[in-house]
Amino acid sequence: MEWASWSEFWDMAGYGLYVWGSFGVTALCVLIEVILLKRAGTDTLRRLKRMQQWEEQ
Amino acid sequence: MKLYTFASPATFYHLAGKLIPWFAWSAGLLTLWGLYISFFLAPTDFQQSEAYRIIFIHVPAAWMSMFIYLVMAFWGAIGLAFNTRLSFMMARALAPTGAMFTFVALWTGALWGKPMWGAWWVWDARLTSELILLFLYVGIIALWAAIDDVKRGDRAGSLLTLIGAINVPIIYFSVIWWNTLHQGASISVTKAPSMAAIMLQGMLVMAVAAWFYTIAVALVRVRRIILERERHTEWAKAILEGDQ
Amino acid sequence: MHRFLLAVLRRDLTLAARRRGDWMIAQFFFVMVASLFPLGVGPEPDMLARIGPGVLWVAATLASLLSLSRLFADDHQDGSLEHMVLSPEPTVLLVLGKSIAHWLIYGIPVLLIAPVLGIQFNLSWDAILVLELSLLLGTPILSLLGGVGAALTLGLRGGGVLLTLLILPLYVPALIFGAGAVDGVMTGTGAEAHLSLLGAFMVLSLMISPWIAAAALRVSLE
Amino acid sequence: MPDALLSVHDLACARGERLLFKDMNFSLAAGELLLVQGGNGQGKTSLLRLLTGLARPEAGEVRWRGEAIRDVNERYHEEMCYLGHANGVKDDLDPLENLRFADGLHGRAFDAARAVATLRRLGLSRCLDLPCRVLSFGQRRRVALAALLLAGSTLWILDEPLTGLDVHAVALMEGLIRDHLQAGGMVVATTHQALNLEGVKVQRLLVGSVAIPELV
Repeated sequence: MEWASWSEFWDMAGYGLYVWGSFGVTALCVLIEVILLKRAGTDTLRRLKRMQQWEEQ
Repeated sequence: MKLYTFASPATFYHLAGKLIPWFAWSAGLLTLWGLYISFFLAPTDFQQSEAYRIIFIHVPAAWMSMFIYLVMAFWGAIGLAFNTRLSFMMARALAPTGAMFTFVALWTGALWGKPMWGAWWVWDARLTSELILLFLYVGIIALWAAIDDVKRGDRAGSLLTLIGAINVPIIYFSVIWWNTLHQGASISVTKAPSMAAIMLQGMLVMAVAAWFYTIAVALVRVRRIILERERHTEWAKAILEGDQ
Repeated sequence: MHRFLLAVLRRDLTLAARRRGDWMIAQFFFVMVASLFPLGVGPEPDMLARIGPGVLWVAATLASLLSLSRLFADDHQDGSLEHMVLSPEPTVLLVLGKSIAHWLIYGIPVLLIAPVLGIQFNLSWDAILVLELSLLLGTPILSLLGGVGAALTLGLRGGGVLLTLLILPLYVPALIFGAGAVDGVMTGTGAEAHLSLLGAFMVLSLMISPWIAAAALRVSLE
Repeated sequence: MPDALLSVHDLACARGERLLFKDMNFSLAAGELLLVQGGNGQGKTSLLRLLTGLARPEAGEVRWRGEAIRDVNERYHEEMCYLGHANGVKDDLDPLENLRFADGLHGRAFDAARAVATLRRLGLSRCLDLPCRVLSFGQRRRVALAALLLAGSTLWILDEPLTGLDVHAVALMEGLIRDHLQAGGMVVATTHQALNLEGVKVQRLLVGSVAIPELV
């Protein structure tokens, strides 16, 4: 194990901002993509259903 | 069963639905393993201290950004040559994730550059190529967005991807050339002082995780595109009606 | 085959001669962009000579994009593009002919204006000579690759801006080798390597881009 | 049918997501006229563009002399001439120059005397040296028709050839079509107007579901 304590882990020998900035933003990007994908999926489904109802009339 | 039955959108829609959870879970587990290697197994670097841990996402993200572009070009070429609708859909489904990884590679590159040589941005060959790759992704996505006609959009986007793919190695080479001329001894972001085996292992695990994630996300997206384009067919109508 | 190429060339040049104002705009744009830089960064001769090659090359690429958006658009609007595509000759030759015509209308004047701007930027005669050589090899690349962009964005809303977005990244090698050649001669490292790479890139563009542009044109006309 | 030069096999065409028509079959022999009819947006123009080879069909194929047109593209285009909604006439050139470039692009030697005679026949003798910009729409349409005549193609594909033409010009056009058919040519045309074509073998094709009253 490299780390003596949690605070040392978060500090990353003074490079915490850079390391966690990188990993954090990457996680954020992935999260945003997944959320957008979910939202787009339900939106598309709703839109297609609506169009289908309209066309069947 | 012949291979091309998978190329039928209806079959592929269901197949993709079954595959997505597998890829998504594998991506999640591999990410956890990769993170464990990155933070707990890989030792502190004697030169770069802890800051070097950024490579565990920077390098896989850079690999993925280029790899996804090549895969897009591959699907585009297949679509243009054999007129297979599904390949165009795959190309479209991959682009946003490719652009996302390109952005991540740039962002992490900047965050690594700051502590290493005191500047957020250096015109390093790799960072510059990544920037141009991001421009290419943005251009392709913008072209797709501008063309309303699906068939025209598919083909136009694929042609642009192809000429970009021919150009990317030339751009990369020219930027390296330019960089060595202007900065003498080149500083390279990915030049790790001594690449321990465990570091390489960490990067590979993260790269495979990113790859599986890309497949999962692209499959979700391609399912949506298939449903949108096939909504007049019987099987798509059945799905839309059944899934209330 | 070459008769068709000549016919396309003659046609486009005649049309350009009838509308001189249109292609002069690109040249004035070239001069203006280049002239704005000293106003932005200051008049020190040494610095101007330092940034001159890059500025002139960037201005040349932007000016090419300004004129490229019309490469197929006018003919598309009045229907003559369809007639030309439906001619018995391959579309590749049509695209090649139109790209060459574009280079003659846009590239040659740039070659003529560039030395004057080079003097404004305090470039030495050697540097100006290499600048001319690099533009001679490089501007055809801009016309050829730009033809792909013009074909892809044909008839789209905001096609001109989109064309810029699509094609500028592809211009990067031409920009690097072209401006680098002039830099090379100024810093004494020589320009030969840059110029040969630029030439190689031009040959590659000549071999590949007309095919892709022809395919793109057919897609856009569907 | 051995003498059918142009034939269409199981053709399907889609615009966007909408299927305009499918399973279309017909053939056209020398000396025949095909009138394509149908309401707006039913796919008349789309069909003509499929026949020229500009658009690619969703399914099926168009054949010329028994071969798929995408395989014999260049040979087919030598024998086919298309006149669409747009005239393909350059506004900056005068009628004669327009014809000269049209000939040059199609690899034909330019015969100035014949071009002048054709333009005169179409009633353009007074504007031979004027840029087409100053001509009226109908006059520009006639320039396009002159190009069609000079091309000497076997197959004419005409999209609304009568739009913008006055009564005299319509009569002239009818005469031209009749002459062309009698000389063994073929015509595929769409039109909203009635055509007087006595003694001509006419096939009619209804595209889409909206029937329109008899025009001929």
